[in-house]
Amino acid sequence: MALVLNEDEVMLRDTAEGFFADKASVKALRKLRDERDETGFDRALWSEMADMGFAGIAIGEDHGGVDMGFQAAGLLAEQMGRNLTASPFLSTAILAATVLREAGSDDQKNTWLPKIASGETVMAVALDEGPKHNPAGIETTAEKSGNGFRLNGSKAMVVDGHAADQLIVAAKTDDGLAFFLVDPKAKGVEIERTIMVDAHNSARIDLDNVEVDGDALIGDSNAEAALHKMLAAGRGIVAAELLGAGGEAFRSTVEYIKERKQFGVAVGSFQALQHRSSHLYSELEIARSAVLGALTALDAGDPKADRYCSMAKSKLGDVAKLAALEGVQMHGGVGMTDEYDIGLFLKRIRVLQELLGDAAYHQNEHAKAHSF
Amino acid sequence: MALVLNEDEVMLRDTAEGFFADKASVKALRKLRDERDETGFDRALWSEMADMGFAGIAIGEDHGGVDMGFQAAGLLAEQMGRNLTASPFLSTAILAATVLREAGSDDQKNTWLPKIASGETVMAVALDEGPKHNPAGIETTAEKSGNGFRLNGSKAMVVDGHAADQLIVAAKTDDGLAFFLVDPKAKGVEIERTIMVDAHNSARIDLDNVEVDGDALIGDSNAEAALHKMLAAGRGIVAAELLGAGGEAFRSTVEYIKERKQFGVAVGSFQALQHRSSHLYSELEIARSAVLGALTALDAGDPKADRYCSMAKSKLGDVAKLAALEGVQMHGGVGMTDEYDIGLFLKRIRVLQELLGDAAYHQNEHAKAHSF
Amino acid sequence: MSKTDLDTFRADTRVWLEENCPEEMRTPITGDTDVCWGGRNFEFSSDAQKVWLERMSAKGWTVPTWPTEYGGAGLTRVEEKVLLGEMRRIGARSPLTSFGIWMLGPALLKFGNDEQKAEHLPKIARGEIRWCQGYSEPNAGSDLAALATKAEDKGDHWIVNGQKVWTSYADKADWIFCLVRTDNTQGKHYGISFVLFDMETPGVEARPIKLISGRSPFCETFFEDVKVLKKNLVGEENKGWTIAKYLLTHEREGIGAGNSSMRPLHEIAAMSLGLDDADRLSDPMLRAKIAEAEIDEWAFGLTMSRKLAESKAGQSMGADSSMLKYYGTELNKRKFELMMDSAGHDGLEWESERSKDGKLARGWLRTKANSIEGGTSEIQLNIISKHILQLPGA
Amino acid sequence: MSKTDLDTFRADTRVWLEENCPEEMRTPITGDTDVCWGGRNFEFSSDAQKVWLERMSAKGWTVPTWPTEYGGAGLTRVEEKVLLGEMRRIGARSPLTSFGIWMLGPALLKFGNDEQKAEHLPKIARGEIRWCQGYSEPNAGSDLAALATKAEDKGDHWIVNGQKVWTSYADKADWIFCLVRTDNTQGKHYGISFVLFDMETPGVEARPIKLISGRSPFCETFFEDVKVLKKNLVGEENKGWTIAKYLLTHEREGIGAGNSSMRPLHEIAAMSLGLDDADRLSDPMLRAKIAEAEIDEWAFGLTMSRKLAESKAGQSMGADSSMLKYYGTELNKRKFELMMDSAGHDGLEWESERSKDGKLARGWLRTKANSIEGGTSEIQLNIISKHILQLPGA
Repeated sequence: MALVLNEDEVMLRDTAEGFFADKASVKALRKLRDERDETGFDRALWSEMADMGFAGIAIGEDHGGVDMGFQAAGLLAEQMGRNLTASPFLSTAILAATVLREAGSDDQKNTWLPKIASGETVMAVALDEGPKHNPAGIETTAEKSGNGFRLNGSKAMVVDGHAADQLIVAAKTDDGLAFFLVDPKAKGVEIERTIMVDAHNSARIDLDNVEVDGDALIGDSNAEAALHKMLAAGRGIVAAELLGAGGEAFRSTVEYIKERKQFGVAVGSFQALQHRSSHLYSELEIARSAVLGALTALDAGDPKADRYCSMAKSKLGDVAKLAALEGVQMHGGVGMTDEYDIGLFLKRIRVLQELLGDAAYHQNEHAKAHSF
Repeated sequence: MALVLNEDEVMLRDTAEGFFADKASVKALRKLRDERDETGFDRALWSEMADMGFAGIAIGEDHGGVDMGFQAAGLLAEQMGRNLTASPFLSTAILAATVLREAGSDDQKNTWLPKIASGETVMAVALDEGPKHNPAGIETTAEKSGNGFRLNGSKAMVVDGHAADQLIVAAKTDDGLAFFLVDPKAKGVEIERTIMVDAHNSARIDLDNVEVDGDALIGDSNAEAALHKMLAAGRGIVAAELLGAGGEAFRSTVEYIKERKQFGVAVGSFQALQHRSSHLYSELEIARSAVLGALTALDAGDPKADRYCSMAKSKLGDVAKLAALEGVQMHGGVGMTDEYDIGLFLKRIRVLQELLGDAAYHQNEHAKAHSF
Repeated sequence: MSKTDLDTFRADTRVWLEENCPEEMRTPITGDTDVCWGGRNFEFSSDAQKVWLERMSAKGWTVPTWPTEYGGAGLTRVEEKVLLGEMRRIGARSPLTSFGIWMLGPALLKFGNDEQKAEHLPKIARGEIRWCQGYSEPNAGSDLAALATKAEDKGDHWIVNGQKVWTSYADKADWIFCLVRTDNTQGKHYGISFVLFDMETPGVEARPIKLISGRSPFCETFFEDVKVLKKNLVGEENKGWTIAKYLLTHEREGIGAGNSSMRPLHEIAAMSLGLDDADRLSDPMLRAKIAEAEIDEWAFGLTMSRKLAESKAGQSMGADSSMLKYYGTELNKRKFELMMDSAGHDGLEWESERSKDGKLARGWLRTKANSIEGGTSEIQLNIISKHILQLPGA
Repeated sequence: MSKTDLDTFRADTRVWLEENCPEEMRTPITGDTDVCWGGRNFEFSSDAQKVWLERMSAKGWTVPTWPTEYGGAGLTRVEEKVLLGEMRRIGARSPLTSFGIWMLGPALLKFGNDEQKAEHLPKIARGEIRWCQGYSEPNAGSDLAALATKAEDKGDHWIVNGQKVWTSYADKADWIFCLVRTDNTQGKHYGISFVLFDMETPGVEARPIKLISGRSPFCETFFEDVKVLKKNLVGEENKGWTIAKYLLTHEREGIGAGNSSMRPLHEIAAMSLGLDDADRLSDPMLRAKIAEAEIDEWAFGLTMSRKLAESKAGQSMGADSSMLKYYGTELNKRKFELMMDSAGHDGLEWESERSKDGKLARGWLRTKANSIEGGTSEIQLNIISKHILQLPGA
């Protein structure tokens, strides 16, 4: 397994590091938030990301992508995590692209994948419905209706749902779970943008007898395999983003306690904080391995990649949370102010923790997978 | 609720403190262990304890006891915990006495309670069967047979089982769970003393078609109420013993790190150890309240006393374990030697943790009791 | 007071409360606006809130144990407990919440002179003057005694210059009790004085700080040539640290007590997540953590009672207030983390009506300050190490 | 080596192992007696064990990467990996385990002179001489450089006096590599020398220490006027601290790796506790903790591989060996706590046949030393704070 980055990957990481720090930093997120930006991310930036190949990172070259794989995508996500970058990378370049790539018909791939890779089309995948991630509990239905289907149900936590040009909706058919392309402007689709604690995009979507054509069905009326691939990729990438956000919360906290003085000395010279910092450093190193291990397995087609991505999501949920909590506590009073960035990391990590299953969810999945 | 000791209780505690430190200290346990004492405790000491009123602490005055209640019994157990005292206090004065007092017929009470209070009879209650505490899963059966019953089953973790003059066996009857007085020398009773990690008594008991008279049945053939009272009392008292053992592990560790020097200074001057010690101090204070709260509720006949004793056992299992683990780690290398006492506390606490349900068991019970 | 007298007191109290507590004041508090803080500019959210304050302060029951001459009712602790119990019985809200009652009052009763007590205590009791606390400074947070706000001696008054931070509700307060440095020639604990002044004094400015919760309960407060009369010195000049320590201990106890009146965690979780076929919370991992936290909450509650009972029984609480503050705030943070886990996606909304404008999320963020304000958790652990465990060099 | 060459090597290795590894040496190790430690007085537990050692050492495969002149096979790291992989494939036991291979060998290869290498390395490779390590002293535990065992210069030799503790298997070892103080006039890190001597030298005495596990793998070792020839000095006089540090780093990596070959925790738990109606471990709380620990184990295993790969790729591991040691030992302790939880009453037996004389309990107790030996967890955290995070005053 390639747990050490190769030259291409190092180069990509370095490029991404400069790019996001420069163009999509925490400051950019603050601006979007404070100006109550309608889209919730910068579309011009997304075009630029597409030009850099980021939007097509997980799309084949025959469809206009650069096909560098999920390990590479994770490197981008990590940098986005460090900068709290708002972009439709997860929703569009990872989740939607994976569903289409895995389950789409040739026509669908030819139509949509190039548009994703070019940054032209933003997509959102509507999966979860209740307060917690639960892909096994989807109740939205797709009934046959003429040549097409009629969709009914309510979706929650749809990342970029209000900003998407095209929706992908997961719904139950008679044959199993399937994905449908849905025009957000179609009759019966009601989209409510939900302003979230982390100032990143999310929406609730109601589907009230929404009629779609037969070719809105992505591939087959049982897309379990594509669902699992999408979940694995999504979890691995969110884990990578958590690694970035947790790592940056930690880095900035260590920097802060080296400077901040109390009782005449740097707070970072207190051994109790040193030990907690060193423990957290260790956890973050372990967490980094989990992300690398999961994403390389995914790229290698390892049959256990699903499991590893789930485990990585679990580990990263816990570790990034610890980094956020310790970060806020070690910042002391100023950590409570909106002026300092650490609070934004606390908030973003809380959302990423929840997204596609929290640590507890994935621990439970681990146990179930091992029959205990 | 009486969370502060009254004068009688303070006096009892002070008496017990001197008594156990003097007569039944860790040194005494070492002697029993190293000499491979057959009984596993000092019968003469038990007589003395009876003379002090300890054996009859939970027995009514009309049966020769001093009837001071479980709060008082907890004060004794705490001191025994501090000294790792080996005695049949739990098995006989708490578990057996409670079963008899709660469920026994007048005859049975008149026969046995005075013998317990006087220290004449040592009893053991055979309850659990599998590797974990599970009073709901008892499979030992008591079938009607002539005027009496026929017992079949296997018991594990019977405290003082090999040293008891009389056994009390929990078994299923057609009407529910019941307790039976069984002569350890009866035909079909096979007792194996199990030498335990903590050098305290335990045994496995096999019952192979053991015939007992009708009057061996303690009270009724459904003794659920007595079972619950016994479990509550046992858990509360074991929690108190854990408080003593954990508290002493902590006290001696703090003493050690004040003296032990590394890098030219006392180890206890390192802030990281100070914070961990202070955290543990806080946990032990919280734990003390749990024990006090549970045992006073039991004495007051509070209908939630069962719950509180279960919660206290949970809390004390976790806290005493933390005290043991931190104690061993802070002792460093010498903590690994048999010469130092901290290892004995680690071992004893591990056994007490398991006895009558570990923290996880009682957390689960808490959840079940609150329908979640 | 004999048991019979107490029974009479209980019966009388019950009748009085039934007759005088408005119905609206018997419903649970749903937000900040339901809390009556009093003060010159306070806007009552309802007539009932106003009436309730007037009736209770007329009885002396906003500060039941204070002497009657200072607006209290001179109740014993036992009677106070009966009163609070009877209020709880009917779900009566607290008529008045304030730093005056909670902090300044006890300090004045202990350290103030007769004139100061007569002037300030009754107004606190009646909710006429709202107080804030001027303690922390940008470079004196956990190390409070490093404070630098300077008071220059001008004969019958001082001229105060400097800056405070984390002054709770300074923008809404009428007066401030404030630590200033009147001598800097000796060790940092000497030379601090405890003074009182009106927030409308020229040169005082309070600027709210925007927090991660989006709210602004705290201010940065600036003093520029603020004139403070010497009659407003509490206790001795240069020895204000004694009063500060006394109040910090008070504050710690209060913060540790936290949100005790909320719905049990497991109910919140069950409502959000539902139960599985075995009637267990459908998230088995969360279930374990909630059970653990609830047991800790129970034991912590008992510990609060026990320490209170011990201190009534004449045993000084001393550094154990640090233990309560440490444990209580950390537990409260844990509890809110579990509530956020339980609420899942729903708990992450920030501005929707559905989420009452992010009530849970903002509450969650608010708890992060618990273990920082009033002395960080680390400071509490230092105090335990030093004063209770007596570890070397602590 | 090209891929084809490597394939050939793999094929040859597979054939050789099939032909030469005795059947008995392909079964899992069940206890201490199955481990071949070698040495003058070692008693082989079976003929197969002896034959296996002879065959492997003749190939140079007890120390595959060492040069052939010193008893190794001169394999590359990649070839070694192939060899170990092929051994794992058939479940072949390690032919020889020793501190000589693990610790002294690498130190001699790096710091020893030609004569020392020629004398000692082949005997280590063949399992002829068993080594022990003389590092810690009663007053030099975590603060190893405070060691006081004194070596007095007598021209061509030293006279050594002092005491070591925690010398693993000193009572069974033939030779010792030992830190002694040859100069105490300067800082504590200077003046330490790394010397070798025979445990049968007059004046050496090793007394086993009885542990809480009931076992005695460690000794107190006393030196009274022990004569040590100067040709047995490794590296430079007074500069042994460099070698000591090098070896500590080695040791840390080894201890962190721990018990990787054991049965998964959840299987142990399921065997002991059974599953409920929903096919979940019947203890739901324990289930949560086991899942968490297993995920951590997986991620820790990856981290070991990653750090190894990074160091092969030329990135120095540096202080990260402290991170691995810290995390690995703490994780291993957690794992054994969970095994004890799983085993319940059964795991508490100490002397019964049923429990294989308390195998689990003794193993559990043994793990408590993991985070103490080779530098405590606290020391590792200090190292991370200082060398990686570069926190002030660390």
